[in-house]
Amino acid sequence: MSASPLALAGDAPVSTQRVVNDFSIQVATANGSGSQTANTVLMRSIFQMGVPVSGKNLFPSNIAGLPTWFTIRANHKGYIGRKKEYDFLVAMNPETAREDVEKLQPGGAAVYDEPLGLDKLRQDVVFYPVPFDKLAGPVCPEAKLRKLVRNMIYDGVVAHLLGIDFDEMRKALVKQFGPKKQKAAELNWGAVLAGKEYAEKNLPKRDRFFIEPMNKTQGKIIIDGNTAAALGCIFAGVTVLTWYPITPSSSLAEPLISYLERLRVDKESGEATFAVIQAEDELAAVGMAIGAGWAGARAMTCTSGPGISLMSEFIGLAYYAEIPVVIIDVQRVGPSTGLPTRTMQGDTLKNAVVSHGDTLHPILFPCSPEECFSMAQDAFDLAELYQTPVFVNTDLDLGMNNWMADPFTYPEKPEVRGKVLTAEDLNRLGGFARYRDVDGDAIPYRTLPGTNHPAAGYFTRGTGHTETAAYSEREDDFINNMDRLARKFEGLLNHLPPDETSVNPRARVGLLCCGTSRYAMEESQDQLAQEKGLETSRLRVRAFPFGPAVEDFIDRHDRVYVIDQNRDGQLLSLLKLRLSAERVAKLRSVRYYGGLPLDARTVTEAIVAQEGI
Amino acid sequence: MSASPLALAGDAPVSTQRVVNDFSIQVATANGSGSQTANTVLMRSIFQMGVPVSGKNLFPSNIAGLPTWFTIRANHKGYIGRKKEYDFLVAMNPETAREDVEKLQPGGAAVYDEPLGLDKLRQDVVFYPVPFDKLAGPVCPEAKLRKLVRNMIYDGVVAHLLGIDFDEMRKALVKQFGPKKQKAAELNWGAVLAGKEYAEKNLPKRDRFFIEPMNKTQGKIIIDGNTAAALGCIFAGVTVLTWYPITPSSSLAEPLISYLERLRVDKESGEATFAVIQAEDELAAVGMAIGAGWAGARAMTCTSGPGISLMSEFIGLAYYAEIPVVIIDVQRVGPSTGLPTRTMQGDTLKNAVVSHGDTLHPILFPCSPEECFSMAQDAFDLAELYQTPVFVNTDLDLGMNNWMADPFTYPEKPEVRGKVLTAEDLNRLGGFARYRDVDGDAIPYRTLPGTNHPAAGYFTRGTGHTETAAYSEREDDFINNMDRLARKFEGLLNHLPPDETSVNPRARVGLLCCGTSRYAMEESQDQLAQEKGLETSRLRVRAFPFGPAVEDFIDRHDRVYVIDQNRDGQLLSLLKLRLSAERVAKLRSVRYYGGLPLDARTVTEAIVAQEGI
Amino acid sequence: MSAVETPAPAPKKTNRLGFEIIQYRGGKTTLCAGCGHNAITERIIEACFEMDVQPWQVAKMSGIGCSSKTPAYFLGQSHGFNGVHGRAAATATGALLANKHLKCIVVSGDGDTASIGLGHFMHMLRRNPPLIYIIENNGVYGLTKGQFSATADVGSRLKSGTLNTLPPIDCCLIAIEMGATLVARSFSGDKKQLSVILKACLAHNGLAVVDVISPCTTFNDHDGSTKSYAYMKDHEEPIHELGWIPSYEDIHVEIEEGASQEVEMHDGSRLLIHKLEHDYDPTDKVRAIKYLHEASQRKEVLTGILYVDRGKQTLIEQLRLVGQPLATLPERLTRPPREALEKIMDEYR
Amino acid sequence: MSAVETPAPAPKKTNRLGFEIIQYRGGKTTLCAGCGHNAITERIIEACFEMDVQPWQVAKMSGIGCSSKTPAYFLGQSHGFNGVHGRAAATATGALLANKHLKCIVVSGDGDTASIGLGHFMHMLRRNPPLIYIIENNGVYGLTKGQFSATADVGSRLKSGTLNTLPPIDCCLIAIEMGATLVARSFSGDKKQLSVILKACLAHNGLAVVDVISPCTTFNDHDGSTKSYAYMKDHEEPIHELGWIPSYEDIHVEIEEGASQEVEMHDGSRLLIHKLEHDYDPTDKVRAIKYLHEASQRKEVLTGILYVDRGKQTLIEQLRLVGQPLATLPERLTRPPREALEKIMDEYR
Ligand SMILES: Cc1ncc(C[n+]2csc(CCOP(=O)(O)OP(=O)(O)O)c2C)c(N)n1
Ligand SMILES: Cc1ncc(C[n+]2csc(CCOP(=O)(O)OP(=O)(O)O)c2C)c(N)n1
Ligand code: SF4
Ligand code: SF4
Ligand SMILES: [Mg+2]
Ligand SMILES: [Mg+2]
Repeated sequence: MSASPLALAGDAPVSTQRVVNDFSIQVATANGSGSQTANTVLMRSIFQMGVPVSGKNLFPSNIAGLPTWFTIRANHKGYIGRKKEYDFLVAMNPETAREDVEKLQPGGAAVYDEPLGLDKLRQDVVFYPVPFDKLAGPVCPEAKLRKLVRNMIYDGVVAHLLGIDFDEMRKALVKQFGPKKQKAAELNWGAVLAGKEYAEKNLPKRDRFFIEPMNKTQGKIIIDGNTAAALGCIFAGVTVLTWYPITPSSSLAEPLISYLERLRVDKESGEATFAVIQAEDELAAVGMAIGAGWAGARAMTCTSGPGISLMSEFIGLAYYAEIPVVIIDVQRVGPSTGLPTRTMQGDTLKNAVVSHGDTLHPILFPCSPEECFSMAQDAFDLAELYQTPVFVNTDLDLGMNNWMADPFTYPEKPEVRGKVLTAEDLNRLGGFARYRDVDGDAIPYRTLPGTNHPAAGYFTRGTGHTETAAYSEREDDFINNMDRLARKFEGLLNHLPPDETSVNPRARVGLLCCGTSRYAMEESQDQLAQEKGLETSRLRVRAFPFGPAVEDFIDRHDRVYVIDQNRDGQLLSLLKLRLSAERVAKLRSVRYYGGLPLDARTVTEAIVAQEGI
Repeated sequence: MSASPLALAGDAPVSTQRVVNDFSIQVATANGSGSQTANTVLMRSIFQMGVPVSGKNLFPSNIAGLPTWFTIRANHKGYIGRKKEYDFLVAMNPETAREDVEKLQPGGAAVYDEPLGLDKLRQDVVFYPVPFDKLAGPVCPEAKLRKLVRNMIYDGVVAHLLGIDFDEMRKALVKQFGPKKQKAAELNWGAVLAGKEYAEKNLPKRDRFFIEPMNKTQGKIIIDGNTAAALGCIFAGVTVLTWYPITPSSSLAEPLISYLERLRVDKESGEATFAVIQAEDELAAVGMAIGAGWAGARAMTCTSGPGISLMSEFIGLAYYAEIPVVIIDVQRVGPSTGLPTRTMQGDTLKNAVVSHGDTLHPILFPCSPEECFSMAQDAFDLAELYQTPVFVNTDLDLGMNNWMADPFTYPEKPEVRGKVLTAEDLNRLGGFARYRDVDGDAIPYRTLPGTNHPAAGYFTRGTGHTETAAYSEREDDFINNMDRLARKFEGLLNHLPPDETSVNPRARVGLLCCGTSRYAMEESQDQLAQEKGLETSRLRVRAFPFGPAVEDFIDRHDRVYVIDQNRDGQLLSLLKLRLSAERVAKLRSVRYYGGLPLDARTVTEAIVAQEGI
Repeated sequence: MSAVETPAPAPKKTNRLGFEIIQYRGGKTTLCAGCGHNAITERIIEACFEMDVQPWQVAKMSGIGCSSKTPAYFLGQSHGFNGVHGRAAATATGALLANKHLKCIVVSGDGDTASIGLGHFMHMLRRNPPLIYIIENNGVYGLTKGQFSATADVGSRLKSGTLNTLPPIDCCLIAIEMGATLVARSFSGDKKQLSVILKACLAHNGLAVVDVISPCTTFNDHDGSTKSYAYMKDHEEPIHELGWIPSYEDIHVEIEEGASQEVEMHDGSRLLIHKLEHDYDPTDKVRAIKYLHEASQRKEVLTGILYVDRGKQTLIEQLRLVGQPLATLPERLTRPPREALEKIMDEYR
Repeated sequence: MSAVETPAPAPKKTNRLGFEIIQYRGGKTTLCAGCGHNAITERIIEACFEMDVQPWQVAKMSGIGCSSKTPAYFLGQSHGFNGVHGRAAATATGALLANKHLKCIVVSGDGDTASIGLGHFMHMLRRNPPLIYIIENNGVYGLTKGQFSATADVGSRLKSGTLNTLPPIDCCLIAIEMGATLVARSFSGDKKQLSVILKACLAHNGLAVVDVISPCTTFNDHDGSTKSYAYMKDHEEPIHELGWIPSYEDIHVEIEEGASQEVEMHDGSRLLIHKLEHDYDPTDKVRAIKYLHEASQRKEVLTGILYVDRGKQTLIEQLRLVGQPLATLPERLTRPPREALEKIMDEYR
């Protein structure tokens, strides 16, 4: 193997220019080997140097032993979507090492576990062998921990090679372990230093990649979407959480429970202002949340696709009987069990219409931790305001990966508790009709069980009913009520978060997406402009039903590409159901459904092909 | 009250012309009063006189005591859809009598239970009081049975007044009771005669309505759609039925079980060629059917909306793991429990996409007993041919009401069992790949468990898999498989029953519907032509995905009215998902969702309003 | 004189809340004449009246079925929730979480509870939510026209002659095993026993399960049925006679040594038990289970209060909920302060 | 000499079908090292090999979970069906309906069976389908990272310290009560006992339920867990020692009066039982139930064959299915003749 990158050989000539703050690091390990900590520390170190960064964890659906990849993308422009290609590899997993090296970009670099002997595989790549086991021994006398500590060694090696600031890395590491585990932190720091030293002595820099300080991350936080949503629920004042474990939504419920215990238990009495039940299944989970919502709690459940399917019947009840409940769907790849540790927007259409008969449900589509935080709050407000199930469709990419974000802002508005009549109201009014449209907004008034007034009681049912909640099989009662429900749904448009639009007045082409497709969409806009001279506008819908911005956006463009992370174009389908045929005629479809976070190149290629440019 | 119809007084002048074989009889009783038999005999008598007839039973969701109506429509032109108006009333139920009389058409007639004293309610109607209790006493010494026999008395009265042939009525009655209950039949016949005699002596004919013999029903049968579907399953060679009771699908499962016991048990050994399990819920019902389909049975379940919701998760598994199963959805009014004894096409869109993630399911839409019979067979063939769940969307109107029909024709083609490899095939081939598209039709081959060959085994899963059914989380494996499933779905177009079209070359306007909307659609065409001079064509889709006839039909017309028996225009929605925007632009919506069978007038009025004519 | 004959209460027009019994009635029943469920409805009305239940504190919960319709026929002033088939355990638990002060009365059927709802029923039992769960058990699905449910006995027959070959689910047995803290069986035709049982349930703080054999006159009251009025007349075996002394009545009762027992309920009322089956002890779980098994092998339908456990924590206690209902907590208690968010943000910086 | 020591079978390379043990293996496990489930997989492989099971007649069914993955790791030549979470009872029953000759082996987890799948599990028990239902019981949801399942004992703790306050579901108790005809409990670490139990299951014609305590090394093998290797070492109480004589071996065994018992299985094999708990009788349902209750109060985990009933009709027998699998009946047996349709049509004319 040659000694200098200038001497790299290969099919394609490889640039030898310095690449600063614009490349991807891929760490290939095995599941359960504890590499998560090392990877987070590495990512955080770059982040703390002010360089925009994103991390994607690609893990298998088992607990230990199968291949796992973590990709860190550093990008000075702030692109934080997935990039298909990676430039810098850390190859720790014998099972995938060969393929991992093969996929490395020409001109890339690979740190690898020396015994794997990968350096003969390619000529156009820089190799850095590291004898991890040998280095781990002295650092970590306890054999049991060595497997974990080994990973910290590559942090030291990589940091040295890329020029990452070791002070920042130490800070990141200390933070990661937290104040209670400082002994473990020191052990691991020893491993980092061992890696650093080994690299200093044995691995002269031969690749092109550098991290240099910037100031683009100041004040920002790093957090995963599920934790962000959990915090949103906390600050929304959630009082009842009923859930059933399922990847990737368990990691929303679990931090939520921790924060509830931390923030919502009276220090002295030990009394809780919340109730959490791990239910026996998803039917019970949503059923309890609906029971709680009916009785006035800010109630929620969180789940993923299979759970939604099981909740279908109950969701229809909540729609028809008008009961508030928040359902956070952290989407994973379906159909069926599908790829439970991969990401997809596979329930976009599904959730909007879930349950038999005529049902329609609002959905919020967060794209970032900030929106996970704010939309969780919106969801509770909307559910109680509209007395209906509200979906928050997030996904595994957003929920389980770490994202840079602005610190969340404390809610300025009070909790919206909707049209609930108290005993005093009833005294004043004399009585009420549960399903009457008093205010012309199709939203009726309700009372909570336990309201201390003889006129408070009413009977909730999933069967046909009159305005006064009496049983009815009459044609007119049924139609009137269904019409009111339809009007109520349209009313949502007044309260849903507005779509995010960026219109380029010169653009004839628009891009439209929801949720996490945002990152690929925005980066693709730049690719289209730079590579093909195609100027584009963009719109990200933030809720269903769609606001007026969508129609306006379509009207301003000749063609609008609807980006879907699913096979059947589910966002496009929803648009078809709601928009005039004239507008639908302008829509084109870009779909990806391989289970990885969407990347810009995929979007760009699809648009280039359809534009014929 | 005046003695002659000519002397009727009222706001509107009432025609006194004889009305022959073109009116509706409404019988108002209470649920559980046993009026079903009397009504069926009345309907059958008219049918046996050669007059086209239809009967609609409007019953409450309880077991006994609530108002129930049975409407018999006699129509010489053969219209057998519901008519809103009725002309001849039999008022037996004190609870509704007043309203029943008020809704009677001007110039109509009412037979009523004398103590109700209804004759002062209207001037423009002929009243016939009958002292039912007094008449019932002598006919039926057993007090317990008197409530039931009472109803037979009105048959005698009505038959006399309308000129129904008493020989035919006797035949109908004997048939109704069957050979084993001839004693009961005689008792009831006594009641008919008592009614006849009373009418002869006390009720001079003063109304305008007459039944006269015709020959339009010769060779026809009268049967309900659920029994017809059950027979379809029998002659499709169903081997496994797993179900959970729910109105209105229980009355499909129950005759199916009777026929299985009658036709599919070996007389000598008592051995059965079928298995039936009444499951503990719908999840188990469909799960067992899927297990059975996987292991090679012709397996089915039947249910209604709430059951489909509960089956959602399992249906997604069957889609993705490619397992044949037939699901008959006898639709009732949703959302939620809705109006469980009313009819709706509320699952048209829902069933097509049910389950989380990207799933798509074929649906057959029968409109008549004949199609219930034939499409049940098609469903089993398609399920095994395409290795996928197949829905048959029938509805309560079709399933639970009695319909005239042509006798069913014996299946001419053998059962289609699909691509199943036997041990001999495997010997020849050496092996197989469960999910490989060998024939270019995207349909893979399967083996059944228990196949006596070492290469037969494979592993079925709801998780990502390769062509050889091995576990895979790979992006390419997942995409390739999903693409194949999408192609397989399109292939269905080659095997689905073709749509029924009737194109009027002069028509600019088309009408499009599915299932039981057919009857109202066809009658409305005549109304539009006769009353407004609007000529129309029609298309009835018989399956989803839609065949090429739909596009062709739309292309031939300026506007196409899509008729939906649901609030959200679910058939229209499905069309929007599948058709080009240009074609969608021509679609208009006609929707009814009051729970009664659709009537022509509703369709006509909606079209007239939209056409502005 | 038997110990269980409590002094006959003077016929009263109003209860201690000043309510007449009519205020405990509901809509007119739409069930069949003679349906056992109607009798149970009457007993619920009486028990609530006599126990001075505040109607506005009651939440009536049910699934789907003839039985599940009955909450519309009692306590018309209370909130009611007739949900989906088999899932009242979930909605009722949820309602209690939102408002722990609710007096939750669940009415369910045997199909609702023991067929489709069995899983939820059992998991509810484990949690011991403080509510009353009544199963109106007729061995069939009344509302769907009389198919066997999972409580139908082996060997019982439908009118059509169809034979049930599957062993029945005994909801009381399961309830005792899985953790309910008051378990009783009764018969809709046994006015006196059912009344006392319902009162005991109302006084109990914990999950009270009552399995009431309630004949379906339309579909399951014929020969060959083991849930008919006639069958129950022959096979009901009360394990004790029950009496009731309300908490506010200060009456001393002579307890006959051995055969009788006085149990103080959570609200201070006293349940008087005069044993008919001498070795039956409703506080001994394992023995109760054994006894029930043996009785069912003898084809006896044991009725009475089969099991009581007054010591176990309720779900509400396990969750350590604050005094005020979660539903109406003010925002200041549910939304942590600004500083809390800032502190958390710092942790993620 | 103890009666249960069967003559050590000569180490054999192939079984009576001529298969080597490798033909009973499956794919490489992807479970954690040390996971109890892997040991169970091994025992299944051995038992099938030694019992001369024809792999092509086997259907392996499962739900979702680490446990439910294991059918991919044994009997690679058999058909397998890894369905949805908690519903293997349904798919397995369905498969048997289609082909009654299948040897159906269900592998499920405690979450799969006792949490989400409890209703289906219990209703399957009532039906007695002839299949083997193995519960790989670790008290947690392994695959979703270690939350408590419904079999977790009161007082057990997660690694995080979280305490379980809900009473556990004892799948064996329920199985005995609801109608399973062979019910056993074992421990993944108890090679010998588990082997004999699995053989007995393979020889049994009816529903055999085996609850195997199977420690989750990653999430539930710490102090405070009651499903850890260490806890099981201390608390396992075998009720008997078991021996096995295959049907084709004609060996006479001395039975020690009172303490030992020989049970002939449906296939003619003989199960030798040497009682350790002297008053335990696995054919007496009520006593077995009582015994289990008492043992669990003593915090003992009873293992062994807890209950056998060789007399009860299986589901297949109840349904009186024809000899040939329904799946492959020729059309002439499934489609009634033309005349049948004509006759029916006449009835509707
Ligand atoms: C999901 C679902 N499946 C089926 C039904 C149909 N259904 C209505 S009531 C009922 C059974 C009721 O039986 P039970 O609970 O015993 O009540 P009963 O009528 O006997 O009092 C069924 C199956 C339904 N409403 N929902
Ligand atoms: C409907 C549904 N809900 C939740 C899940 C998530 N899930 C996967 S495995 C599992 C629990 C498995 O626990 P157990 O059956 O005890 O198996 P173990 O992993 O412990 O062997 C859960 C909840 C799912 N796959 N499907
Ligand atoms: S059908 Fe049976 S359960 Fe239903 S109301 Fe009538 S008698 Fe009661
Ligand atoms: S997580 Fe637990 S149950 Fe799952 S494979 Fe690992 S040790 Fe076994
Ligand atoms: Mg019942
Ligand atoms: Mg487990």
